[in-house]
Amino acid sequence: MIQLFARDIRLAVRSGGGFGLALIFFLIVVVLIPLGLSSDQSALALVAPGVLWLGALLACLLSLDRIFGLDYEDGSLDLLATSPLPLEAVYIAKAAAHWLTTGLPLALAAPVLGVLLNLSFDAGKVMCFSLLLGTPALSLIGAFGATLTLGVKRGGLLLSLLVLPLYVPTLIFGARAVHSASLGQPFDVPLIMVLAISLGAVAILPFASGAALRINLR
Amino acid sequence: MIQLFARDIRLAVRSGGGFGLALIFFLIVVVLIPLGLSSDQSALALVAPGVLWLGALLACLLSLDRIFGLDYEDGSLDLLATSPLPLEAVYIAKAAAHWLTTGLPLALAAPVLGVLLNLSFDAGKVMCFSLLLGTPALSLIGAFGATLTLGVKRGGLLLSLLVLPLYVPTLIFGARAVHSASLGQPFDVPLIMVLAISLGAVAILPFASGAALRINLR
Amino acid sequence: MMPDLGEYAVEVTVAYGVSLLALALVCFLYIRRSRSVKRALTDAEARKDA
Amino acid sequence: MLQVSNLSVARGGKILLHDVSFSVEPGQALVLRGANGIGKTSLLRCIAGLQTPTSGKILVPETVAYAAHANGLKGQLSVFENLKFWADIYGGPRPDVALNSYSLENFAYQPAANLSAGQQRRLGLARMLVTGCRLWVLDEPTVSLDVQNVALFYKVLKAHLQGGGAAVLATHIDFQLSAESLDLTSYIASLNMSSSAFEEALE
Amino acid sequence: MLQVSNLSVARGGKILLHDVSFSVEPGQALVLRGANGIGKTSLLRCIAGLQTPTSGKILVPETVAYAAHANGLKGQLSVFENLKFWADIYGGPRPDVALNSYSLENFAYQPAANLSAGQQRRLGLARMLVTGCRLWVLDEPTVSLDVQNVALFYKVLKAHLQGGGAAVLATHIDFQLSAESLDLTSYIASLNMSSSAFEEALE
Amino acid sequence: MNSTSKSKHLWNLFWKLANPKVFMGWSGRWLPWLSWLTVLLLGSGLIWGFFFTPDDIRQGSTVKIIYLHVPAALMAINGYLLMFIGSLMWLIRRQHVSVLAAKAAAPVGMTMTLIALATGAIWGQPMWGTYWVWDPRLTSFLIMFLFYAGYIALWAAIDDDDTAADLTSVLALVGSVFALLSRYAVLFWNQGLHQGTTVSLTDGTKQENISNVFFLPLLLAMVGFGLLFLTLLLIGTRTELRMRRLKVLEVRERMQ
Ligand code: HEM
Ligand SMILES: Nc1ncnc2c1ncn2[C@@H]1O[C@H](COP(=O)(O)OP(=O)(O)OP(=O)(O)O)[C@@H](O)[C@H]1O
Ligand SMILES: Nc1ncnc2c1ncn2[C@@H]1O[C@H](COP(=O)(O)OP(=O)(O)OP(=O)(O)O)[C@@H](O)[C@H]1O
Ligand SMILES: [Mg+2]
Ligand SMILES: [Mg+2]
Repeated sequence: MIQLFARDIRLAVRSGGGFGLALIFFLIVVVLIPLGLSSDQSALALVAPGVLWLGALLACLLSLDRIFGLDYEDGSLDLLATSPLPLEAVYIAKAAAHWLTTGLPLALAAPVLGVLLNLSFDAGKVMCFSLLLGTPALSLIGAFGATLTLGVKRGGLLLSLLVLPLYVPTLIFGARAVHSASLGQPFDVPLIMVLAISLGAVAILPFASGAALRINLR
Repeated sequence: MIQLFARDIRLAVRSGGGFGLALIFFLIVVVLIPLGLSSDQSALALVAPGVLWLGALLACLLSLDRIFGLDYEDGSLDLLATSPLPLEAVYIAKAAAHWLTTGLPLALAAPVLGVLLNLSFDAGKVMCFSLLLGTPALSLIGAFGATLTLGVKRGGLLLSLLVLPLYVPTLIFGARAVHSASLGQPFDVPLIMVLAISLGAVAILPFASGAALRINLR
Repeated sequence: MMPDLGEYAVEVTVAYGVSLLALALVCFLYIRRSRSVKRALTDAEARKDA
Repeated sequence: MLQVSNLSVARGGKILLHDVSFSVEPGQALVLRGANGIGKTSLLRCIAGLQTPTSGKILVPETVAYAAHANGLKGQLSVFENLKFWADIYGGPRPDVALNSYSLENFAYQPAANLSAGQQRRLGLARMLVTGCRLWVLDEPTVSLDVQNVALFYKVLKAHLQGGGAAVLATHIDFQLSAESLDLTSYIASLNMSSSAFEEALE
Repeated sequence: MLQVSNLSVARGGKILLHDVSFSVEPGQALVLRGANGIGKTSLLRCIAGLQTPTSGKILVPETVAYAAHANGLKGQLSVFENLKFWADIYGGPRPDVALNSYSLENFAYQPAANLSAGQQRRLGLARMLVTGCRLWVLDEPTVSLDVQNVALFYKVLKAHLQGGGAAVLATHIDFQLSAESLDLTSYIASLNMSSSAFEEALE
Repeated sequence: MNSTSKSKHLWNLFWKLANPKVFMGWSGRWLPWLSWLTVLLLGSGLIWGFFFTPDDIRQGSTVKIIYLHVPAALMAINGYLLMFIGSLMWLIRRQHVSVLAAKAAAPVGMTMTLIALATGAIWGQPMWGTYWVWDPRLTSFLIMFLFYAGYIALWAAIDDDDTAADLTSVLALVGSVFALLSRYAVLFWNQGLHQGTTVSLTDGTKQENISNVFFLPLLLAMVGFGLLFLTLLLIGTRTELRMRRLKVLEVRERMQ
């Protein structure tokens, strides 16, 4: 499992899809959204938490189909399935590698990007914290969606369609936590909910994904 | 060329990535944005033009790597390159198929989705019009980006990174046209700019893409 | 015949129109597909038995 | 080591092979033969545990090493890294011996994407050696190999058998190793067998 | 029909083959031979126009039909649709003859993804027939084919040659058709040849 | 027959229907009756509602929209529930009829969702002054629409029938968990404008704040929508079953 995790990280780094890419995409989205908006500055701080969370979510989305797709196409997923590693462990290793290469860098970069959107430093800290708690759920849910659409070649759009509705609760609670923090209100309840979703995802999704993988390889 | 266009459309429909998918993705983004924002309704109309354009852009983005990636991987791009069809024609056929399956449905659906974001019906019409003029540019630029990242397996993130900056002018003018319309101001200049970008893309990008394809296949 | 719908006549009729249209459409699609599949199946069974 | 009894194999809802039985003892290799599309790959996938047979039983060791039509290589990883990864996953021996057996030493630090078709195939076969598994399941192992490398493959396979291993393989070429062969033609399922009672029930 | 003179072929910045010359006349087939990794695929790609040789000249008809290691099929399209597409692109004959020659009629309306490895290969070869091209460039055409289908391939190839066509092919198997063969071993480039003047200039 | 043995009888019938042959026979027998009953009840409910009910004091004639809006909303939720149950039964007992029923239910459910959304939006303009507000109930309906769309799209995207059945079922299960979660998240996110629940179906009697003149046609319309749903469900499931059989025959034909 550790080896698979290490291999996936190495592959991500080698093919230039490592830590930087998601970050830069995140940056671009964060820059583009105000451009698309009217030039009203006061509205910016108001929309900042949502925009940052949405940016993180979309950056996550774009790399989801790599998680299993590559291995499925070149046949190594078949080989992994015949190896002593259970498919649940494969799922966890891959979701963890995905999180490390996208979720974590995003969470660490968010406070800095928050500054671009007039977010206060304190709210930025909460942003970082909420992303740290929430991005594991994003990776886990996303990897689950990826197991469902394995057989669909380059089903990026279908994958997003399946995954985005599942992202709704995480997004709502995460953005709400930051929003409350930026207004100086208590933000512990939404933050705990985000954590709960992540924990719930860790508890349930490996089994669902293992089953889906097995079905797809059949 | 017509055959290639027809084949691509047929493939898109067969693999369930036909006309509906981009549309629903578009809908999801439109739903997610208010969810991510605070529950403040008044900010919504303000951000609507930008959000709709951004949603269209992302829906486009997510299907870009299918344009050439699938053909590259299964070897049919090699075969197309040895066929009598020039690679420029391949590019045009594929970009056109992409536009028909994503850009066009998005443009037609935008006024309806605008309602969800408190956009007036008149502004919705301009939205539709600006997308009709702008999405060809999105497909052409995106397909060009796809030729550049051919060799990168599932390089969705890298592709978006290359393409997003190129999308910025279209996005700005498109969103500006709708924004002006929603304020009752004249919107012909930005609309003409969008059209100009599309025409420019048709004129220049086939050659650039043909060259990029040739380099990648070498 | 038509009841007096007052100032909201448009809304109410549009609501009924849209809904009945949607229902009719889904019924039509289900019945049409049912018919075509049924016919294809009887043909196939006949060919098999022949 | 491997015991297959009364196996029925289906693919895409259609039964292909019916009532196949055979067994392979340590030190033995079994060559599966049959025309294209007869169901060799499907049968091997059943043995590898990637597919469930519609009926019958398969007795296999807990882990088997399976080499499919595709090699399952990572182009961005070097030849050595590819092998090392599988060695780690299976807890098998280090890759050096495997590299040497297929004379891939010179390519050890090249990315696998830069190999030619035959070299990639050799790497795919070398993977078998690092799994440490005793039962090998090989689907057309010699595809794209030149004469010398086919000989190399025979040598490796012989050593594996002599060490108490066993192998099932599907191939279309003349197999020049003393091995039993099983022609699947006699097991072709008749057309009106359907894989699910459900589909029959509607008549 | 095909004339290759003093060709040097490089791959990944390394010259593989040096000073290769041969020619193929209508009615002839040429079999390229050589160990794995010698550069057969690279040479064929040069002939097909997918790669530029580092030096030397190639004279070919305007369009050639190329069959690579990969078949280039669309799994979601039916066998017939796959062939029809290529027929349209090349303006070649209708797919029926091609289907019959490789006895694929029964699969005509199945999605290509549902074919076995050998069946897919046959479809890849049938594509040659719908291109209407006179020069065929084939990279290991018989991979995964069983004996009968190899015979089918010979038959098709013979008919093509008798009709005034020509073919260049790379293969590792014993080729049972009367055809000239060219062993590439004698053309292996020595190591200190570099593929670009730029790299030379740095010494 | 006393009530326990009657319910036992129904229970047995329910499980027997999982056999495709029994299902085809049973549904074929009841379908004509069901269709006519649907036309009758739905027609009379809607006609009653549209032509023969008084206007509300505050809402004017727009109250007539309720006869479409509420039944459609109800059926949208029931459709989702049915999809969930069908998927679950397939995963546990691998009965094709149940998963095919789930497959057939989805497009109807999605249409119902769409009708609820459309009538609600049209109603919103006169009542709230806007077609759309991000009210929790409205939002969760929109999200439910997305779940339907995802489920249908996944069915469409996978070629092999049994694989598609398995994967869509897994999606339906996991999706339901997240749908519930979304509902709570949305409630947390925003307090809304929408009407609270006033019609309770559990006891089937009228509640205080809705009067008889509105309630009876509404009840009729709700039953009508339910029957329509059932009719389409049966038609759809029968089609899917026949489709499976047809595919087998076609494969066989090609092989000969
Ligand atoms: C697009 C917007 C709307 C959606 C998605 C929607 C959704 C729903 C749903 C799901 C129900 C069933 C709830 C239940 O049975 O507990 C319902 C009931 C109802 N809705 Fe809406 N609604 C929308 C707009 C409106 C508007 C604008 C009005 C009128 C002002 C309205 C009035 C009602 C009423 C009166 C009920 C019946 C409540 C009851 O008695 O149970 N809705 N709606
Ligand atoms: N993308 C690449 N980058 C660098 N080197 C490569 C690349 N592809 C192939 N090579 C090298 O070029 C050489 C020739 O490869 P080529 O595919 O032409 O061989 P081949 O004769 O077709 O072999 P085979 O019989 O195995 O198919 C090989 O030694 C290989 O290592
Ligand atoms: N995904 C699929 N769906 C439906 N049918 C399939 C699928 N894959 C293969 N088949 C069919 O199953 C049969 C057996 O395929 P299989 O790959 O097992 O054959 P094989 O004996 O390995 O042939 P080959 O020698 O060509 O590799 C073939 O007739 C093929 O048409
Ligand atoms: Mg096979
Ligand atoms: Mg080669």
